[in-house]
Amino acid sequence: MKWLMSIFAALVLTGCSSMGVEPWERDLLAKDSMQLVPDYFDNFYDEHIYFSKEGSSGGQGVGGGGCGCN
Amino acid sequence: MQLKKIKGQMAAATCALLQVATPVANAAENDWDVDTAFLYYGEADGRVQAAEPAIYMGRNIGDDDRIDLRVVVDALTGATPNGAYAVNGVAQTFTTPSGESSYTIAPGDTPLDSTFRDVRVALGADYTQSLDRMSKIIWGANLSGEHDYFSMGVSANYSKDFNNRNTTLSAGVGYNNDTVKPGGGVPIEFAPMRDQGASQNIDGSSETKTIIDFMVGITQVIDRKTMVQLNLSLGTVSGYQNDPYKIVTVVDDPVAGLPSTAFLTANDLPYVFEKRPDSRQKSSLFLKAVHHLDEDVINASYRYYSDDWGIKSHTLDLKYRYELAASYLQPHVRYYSQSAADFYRHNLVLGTDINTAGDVLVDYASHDYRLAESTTTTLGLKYGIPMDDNSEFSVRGELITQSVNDGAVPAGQETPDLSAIMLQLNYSFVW
Amino acid sequence: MKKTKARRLNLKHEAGYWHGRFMAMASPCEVLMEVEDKKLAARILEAVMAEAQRIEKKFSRYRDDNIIYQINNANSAPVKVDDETARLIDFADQLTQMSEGLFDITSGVLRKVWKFDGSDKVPEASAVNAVLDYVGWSKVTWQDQTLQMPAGMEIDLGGIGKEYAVDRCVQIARSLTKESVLINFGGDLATTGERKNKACWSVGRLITGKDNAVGLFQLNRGAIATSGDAHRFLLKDGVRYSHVLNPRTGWSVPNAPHTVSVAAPTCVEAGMMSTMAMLQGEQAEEFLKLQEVDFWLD
Amino acid sequence: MKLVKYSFFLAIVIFTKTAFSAIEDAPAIKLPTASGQIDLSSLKGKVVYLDFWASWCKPCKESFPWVHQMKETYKDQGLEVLAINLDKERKLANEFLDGMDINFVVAFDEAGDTASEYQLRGMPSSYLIGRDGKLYASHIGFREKDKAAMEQAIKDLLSK
Repeated sequence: MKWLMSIFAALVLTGCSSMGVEPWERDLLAKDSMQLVPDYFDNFYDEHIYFSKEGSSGGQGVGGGGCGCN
Repeated sequence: MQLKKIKGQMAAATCALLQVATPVANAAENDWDVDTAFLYYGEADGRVQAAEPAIYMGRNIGDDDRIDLRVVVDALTGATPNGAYAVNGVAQTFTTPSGESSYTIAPGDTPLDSTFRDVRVALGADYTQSLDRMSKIIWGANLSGEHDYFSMGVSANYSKDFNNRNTTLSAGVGYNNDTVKPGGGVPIEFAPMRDQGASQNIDGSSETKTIIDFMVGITQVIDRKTMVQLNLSLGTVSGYQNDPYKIVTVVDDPVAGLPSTAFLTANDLPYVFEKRPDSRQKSSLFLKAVHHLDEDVINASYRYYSDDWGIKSHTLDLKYRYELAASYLQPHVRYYSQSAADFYRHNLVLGTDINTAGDVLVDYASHDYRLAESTTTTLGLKYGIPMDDNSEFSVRGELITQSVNDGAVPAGQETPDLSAIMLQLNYSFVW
Repeated sequence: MKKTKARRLNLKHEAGYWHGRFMAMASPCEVLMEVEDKKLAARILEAVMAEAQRIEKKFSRYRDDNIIYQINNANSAPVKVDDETARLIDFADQLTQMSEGLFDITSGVLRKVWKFDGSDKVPEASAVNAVLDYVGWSKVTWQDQTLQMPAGMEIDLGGIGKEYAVDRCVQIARSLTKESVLINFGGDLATTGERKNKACWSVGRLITGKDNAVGLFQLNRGAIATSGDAHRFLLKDGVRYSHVLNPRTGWSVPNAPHTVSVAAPTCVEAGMMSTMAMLQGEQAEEFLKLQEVDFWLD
Repeated sequence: MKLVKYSFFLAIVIFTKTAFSAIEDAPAIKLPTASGQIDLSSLKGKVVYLDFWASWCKPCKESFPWVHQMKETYKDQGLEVLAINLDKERKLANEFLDGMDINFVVAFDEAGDTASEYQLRGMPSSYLIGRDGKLYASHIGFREKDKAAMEQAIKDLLSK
């Protein structure tokens, strides 16, 4: 876990401020299809199904609610 | 009075009167975004079938705040593996969770418990509270209930934008409290399943567990067409984590792997209820990138997961949105592979893992296929038609194949592959 | 505490368009919208309704909470008015000039002596003259958006209000849709633009008191307004006194047409043109011909 | 150079909230419009409300009726509105404007050069330029709750 933390810190500290676009260049980023989760229920159902069929889950965010799924 | 032509003067005067602005669409339009969906999930060979209608509604409140609500109903039927494995030449008989009846599995078939049937209702609400132009907190709450399981949780997620909104840092915490109330009571860990009608090895009627999650994340705009996200999550689960319906087969001879005939008294069956640790530490690293090509969009993610049960997994997910003239096609590929939990056991061997008095000599054991080494492959295709009035209709089909690597087990006792389909209909609109 | 429930819109789908109705300015109001989407139609109807009600509230002389009440009860004190009111008064001022005093927003007080109830109660000349002291735009000081009027005088923008409301609503509808919308407030109507496939809005011309439409307009653009009311008159000694009053004399305009309808680019122009025609009495037709407008008269 | 730019914005942020005084000359603007060209210097003597917008930006759309209203209300006192479109394709801007009732000039800056000159930090962004051609205030975003203050700033600058 520690190595993950240090990679993360490094990514946050370096480089980020030199990347990116100007505020008026967000035309493509503003599209629905360019959102991190473009399809709310596709993502929701996937998470739900794989949560009940696989040994690992999570990663995308916090919260969500458990189930006694089989 | 002389009649005179006033048409021109009148037109000019009218023009001065009417040139006024029309302050129409005043405030931000606070309409509801609505997303309705229906999922059919069906596993082959008579296993789980699920129908899941769902509705989501979200709207802005004032300038910057927002509320999102979600209701999902989940109706399940079918059969699910009970933890024992198929054996050639021997029929196996099990007692249902209630202890009142039994079912017999033919030789060579995988033991499935078909008594489960459930309806689950889940409610979720998020409130986005903007703190200033660059930062916000999303407060979340969720509640779900089914006849033997109840879950409630709250979460908070803070995020802040930096450098012209090109970087977003976020941190979140979630707390969940789950209660399981198995039909027939909570089976005693490692206690044998008993014959139908005999008094079952039950201790109490419910158990709970709590889950605490932490997450930090960064989202970075790389260029006009690319955005990446990196999340780091830590989770702690403590409390009851067994699957109360799952058992482990006890054998006399690991080479043959047949259910023991020498195990304990006449009323005991050669299966014991599983036992897992009561704590689990999980961590994961999640990476996502969205990239806009000339027209199309690629959405790719990778997750690395590891926990102190010994499970490590890799998940790759790739969606390609292929734009057609007025609609789109979106193929989807997902690949998942995990290693087995340390305590995943094909069986417990009498004399080595468990003695004739019924004392189990290992700390934990489970034969739940979800804790085995496995891979899951998903292939899917979605077709969507966005419409002018901000509504969209889409249909999605996915084919899921899961195969378990049992390691060296006697022939015929392998966990069968699981294949399932997902069919999803979606209609979203502004209301 | 009174809680208002969400208003239910009277909105129906008819042959190729949405038809909304409501009451405002003491008139049945209609909005015909050649749009597909019901939600859009509802939005247009709601916006039009809101604007009609706003104008009615702001300029009605029957209320005691608006600018008209303030002006009429200022008791000779100067009243500074807002921009919109000022534009309407400016407009009325220009009409008065154009008509050489025949059009006058201060003429409303004559109603104190003239009651057009179909009877023979024609007022005495002395009574008319007494009221006439309180009529006349020239007695009003109007500058810098400020109006000062001798006590006892009143202004009434009702003669412009409905047409003004129609044109404002046309502007609002245009900002919400490119498709054609017809706004009809009690017979004063206007369209936002041409319909699809060069179709016209068919508009029946109803005369009050008669059941059937006496004419059918094919309106593809612009506006039509009607002045006159066949019901409002007095009859004495065989002489018919129309409800059109000459503010200079205080007397009913003789031989005024029953109704005049005029077509024009905007409803305000159409309405003012028909009002002016009425004020010309028997010369109404001649006046309208001179203006080179389409009109219908009877 | 960087320091100069920074102080420029710092000053603007402060002055939006306090008394008006000029910061510096508004950067020059020469851009095509639907019917020709607009040069900011030709508007000297008027108070100019400069509005940067794009078709994909939701709050920009919400701001249009308000901007329209401001122009209508204050044009007699000398307010001019110049809306600079920052879409990469003019077609998108035209589709957006189609059927809209606007009473101000729209100029097109596909390359975003004026946006960089004005150092935009968000969308929409608006600037107030005085009759003397100097920059007096700026504002990022468009929210219901900002309307009153923005209108006050326009009024103050008009009466200055």
